[in-house]
Amino acid sequence: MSILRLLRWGVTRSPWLLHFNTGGCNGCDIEVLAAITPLYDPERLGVKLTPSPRHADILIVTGVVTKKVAERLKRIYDQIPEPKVVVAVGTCAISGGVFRGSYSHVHGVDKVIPVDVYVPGCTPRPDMIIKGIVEAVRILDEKARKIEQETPVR
Amino acid sequence: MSLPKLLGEVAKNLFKKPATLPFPKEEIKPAPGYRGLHRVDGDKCIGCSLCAIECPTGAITMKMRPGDKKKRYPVIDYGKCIFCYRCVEVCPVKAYIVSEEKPPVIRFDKKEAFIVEPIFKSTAEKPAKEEKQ
Amino acid sequence: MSKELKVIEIPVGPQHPALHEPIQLKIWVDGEEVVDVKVVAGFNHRGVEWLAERKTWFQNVFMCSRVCGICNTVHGTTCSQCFEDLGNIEVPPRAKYLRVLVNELERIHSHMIILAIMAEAIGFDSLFMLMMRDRERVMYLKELVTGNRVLADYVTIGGVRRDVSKETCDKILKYIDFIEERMKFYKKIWGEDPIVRKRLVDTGRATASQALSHCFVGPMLRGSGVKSDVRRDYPYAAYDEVPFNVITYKEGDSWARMMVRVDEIFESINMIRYVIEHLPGGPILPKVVPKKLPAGEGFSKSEAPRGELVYHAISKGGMKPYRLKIRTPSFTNIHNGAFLIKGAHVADVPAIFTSFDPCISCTERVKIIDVKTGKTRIIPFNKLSKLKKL
Amino acid sequence: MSEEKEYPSLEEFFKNIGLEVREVKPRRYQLFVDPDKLPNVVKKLVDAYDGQVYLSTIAAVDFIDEKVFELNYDMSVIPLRCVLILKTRVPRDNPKVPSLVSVLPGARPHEVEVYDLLGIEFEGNPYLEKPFLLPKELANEYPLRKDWKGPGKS
Repeated sequence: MSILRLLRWGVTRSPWLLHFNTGGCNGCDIEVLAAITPLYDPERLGVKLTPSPRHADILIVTGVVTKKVAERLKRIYDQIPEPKVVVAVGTCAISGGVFRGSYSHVHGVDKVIPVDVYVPGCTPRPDMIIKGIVEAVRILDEKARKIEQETPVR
Repeated sequence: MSLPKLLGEVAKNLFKKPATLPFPKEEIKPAPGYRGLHRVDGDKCIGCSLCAIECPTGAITMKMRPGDKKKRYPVIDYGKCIFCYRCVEVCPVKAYIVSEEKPPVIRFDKKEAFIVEPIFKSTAEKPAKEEKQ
Repeated sequence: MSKELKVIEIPVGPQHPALHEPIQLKIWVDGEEVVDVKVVAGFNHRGVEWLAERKTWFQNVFMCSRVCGICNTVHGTTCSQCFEDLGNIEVPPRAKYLRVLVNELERIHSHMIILAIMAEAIGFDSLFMLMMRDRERVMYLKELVTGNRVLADYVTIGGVRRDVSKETCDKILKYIDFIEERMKFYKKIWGEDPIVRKRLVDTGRATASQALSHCFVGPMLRGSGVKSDVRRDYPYAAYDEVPFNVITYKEGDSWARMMVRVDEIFESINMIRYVIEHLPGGPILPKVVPKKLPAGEGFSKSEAPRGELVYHAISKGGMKPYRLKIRTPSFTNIHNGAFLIKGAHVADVPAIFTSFDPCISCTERVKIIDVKTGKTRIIPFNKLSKLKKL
Repeated sequence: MSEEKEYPSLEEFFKNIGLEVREVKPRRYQLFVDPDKLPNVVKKLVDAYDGQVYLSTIAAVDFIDEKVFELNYDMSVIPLRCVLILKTRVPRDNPKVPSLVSVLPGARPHEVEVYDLLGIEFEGNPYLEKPFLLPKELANEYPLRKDWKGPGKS
């Protein structure tokens, strides 16, 4: 149990992000990029970007989720260890946005994987993306607590 | 080998004020004229549906006004809206109220917050809270 | 072990925010050398051309702006110009100048972001951070003029959607001075710093004839010494009245391509100054913009930050286009430029690839990732550059 | 490169090879070419202007009423600073065009894209593949043909 508590402490103090572009216009991607640069600098809050899904706690998804990418998105989601939180950034990731009705995408991230936080806007500003991450950390904490409670004490 | 050119700049930056904005403590103000959340003034709206037709994403749906079977009013879905302000531009009676408010972050259990009804100043006309999608 | 592994296949798939590119490069390596390369596309295919046939002219301008988020104003401008060409709509002179203003602001921000990403790809992180910090000023200016940081939606059929005030102009001039001063410093780094030069000089060289026969566009063509710029060759908006130089470098390697971008920022800064000084008065939109356009053919091209952008519309009259063809600069640059990677070292692949200024959402209006089993390794794009060079 | 060299105007060039070009808008020329003659014309064009000609795009249109595909080859001639649109038409039931890859290697991705989305075959292009851009589900379909039924309910 104490290990799980340590996990929760670590995970909520320093969540690592994985950013995944599923077919958006790159607008949200450069805003996520801007959000990690000196002006906003979430690293002072412990938020760090990681290139590997196995190290990540929070998955940031941007873009419309094209059919070709959907299976990869599912696979990446499965590779992230529990507890995990998904943040859908931008209108495209929420509902398909301006590309709604097209033949080649699935209209939103939540059609493929469960989403916990939505950051609307086209494109959302970097500070709102950081706010979304803060909200995600809260959900991460809740999820970690749930795991802690459900695991029997030995 | 010559010295890396950036070294001096990096050293200088050590003694400068931090470039980082004190973000979570202070809100960052967008530049004036930022296209933020927009609402419909329900009293001004004449229910012409022009905004719903012109919307590039189909984020605006026209709902029947309860009580008045002929009049409609627009409901904006911020989950689909791309904040292009085309609706604000085409509205013949300027019924849209624009703001510089940033679209808020929405949790998975509060998805109904995406759908925003018009503002009705005269409360008599205010439609009773009906089914949310 | 080395005898067993003759040629290994490495899918280079990006999964890093600093590398916002969703393309998969399949490279086959022999030891350290790349023997073959294949660009796997389609991960970002959103079916924009199909959707365009189902949306009205005005809706199309908004959708086309979202083909690419980084060069969205250029997409909006070209799309509007294409429809104006089709409907013979006259654009007021003030709107033409304002289009130049916003397009050049966008070029500065786009070139700065690719310079920053290139710095990151070659492992020069402090330059990346510093350039991103200064880029925020340009983003602020863009927000001030257009109303949004990234997706401007500034241009519409017939003109532009917002006017600029006197105060805005003063602020632009003030910030532009700051950017120019900083860029002079960065130019020194890009031109002289040993770290940059060692990684970029002599990698991915394309001669002028290669660049032409492979249909490169934009900075890739100019980096090989071919003087071609749509702004000069086929002027649109107010570019025939605004003076500027076409930057060319003869070397044709990754470094030359980056230097073209550095120098173009200075040209853009001068153009913005000229535009603000000579901004004509008058309306920003014509009195009547028709909602229906006649049957016919519209063609427009423009110089996006990444090269030549082409829109070709075919109309049969009415509210919607019959066919809208979009050709984005990255599409030719990436698919045709892949041959430059052959023969390079694995560690140079990101440096060469980033020098194309790849913008995948532009490319196919589609996207990518990586996978594989067996002999294949998956290496994040940014890690690749950190592999030790022999 | 050779800024000083004088090049013939497009009217002169096409007169020499027995074709007539029309200036539809300032600096924009247009003409119809038979599909069989296309590689030859492009080759002559490339030679006449020292290779300073590039292919901007191939805009293929499905004119279903006339039962033809129209291909617009948008070429840019750098020394003359103008655009040349070569139009060609192929019957809808047997869409085959000779490829330009041997003349201009840069035509490759454009031809592959047209083949993928409209199903026009380019004879002599060894790189044709399907699906190139489309998701696997649509591997045998051609979305940009006007008789395509559409994505159905997604």
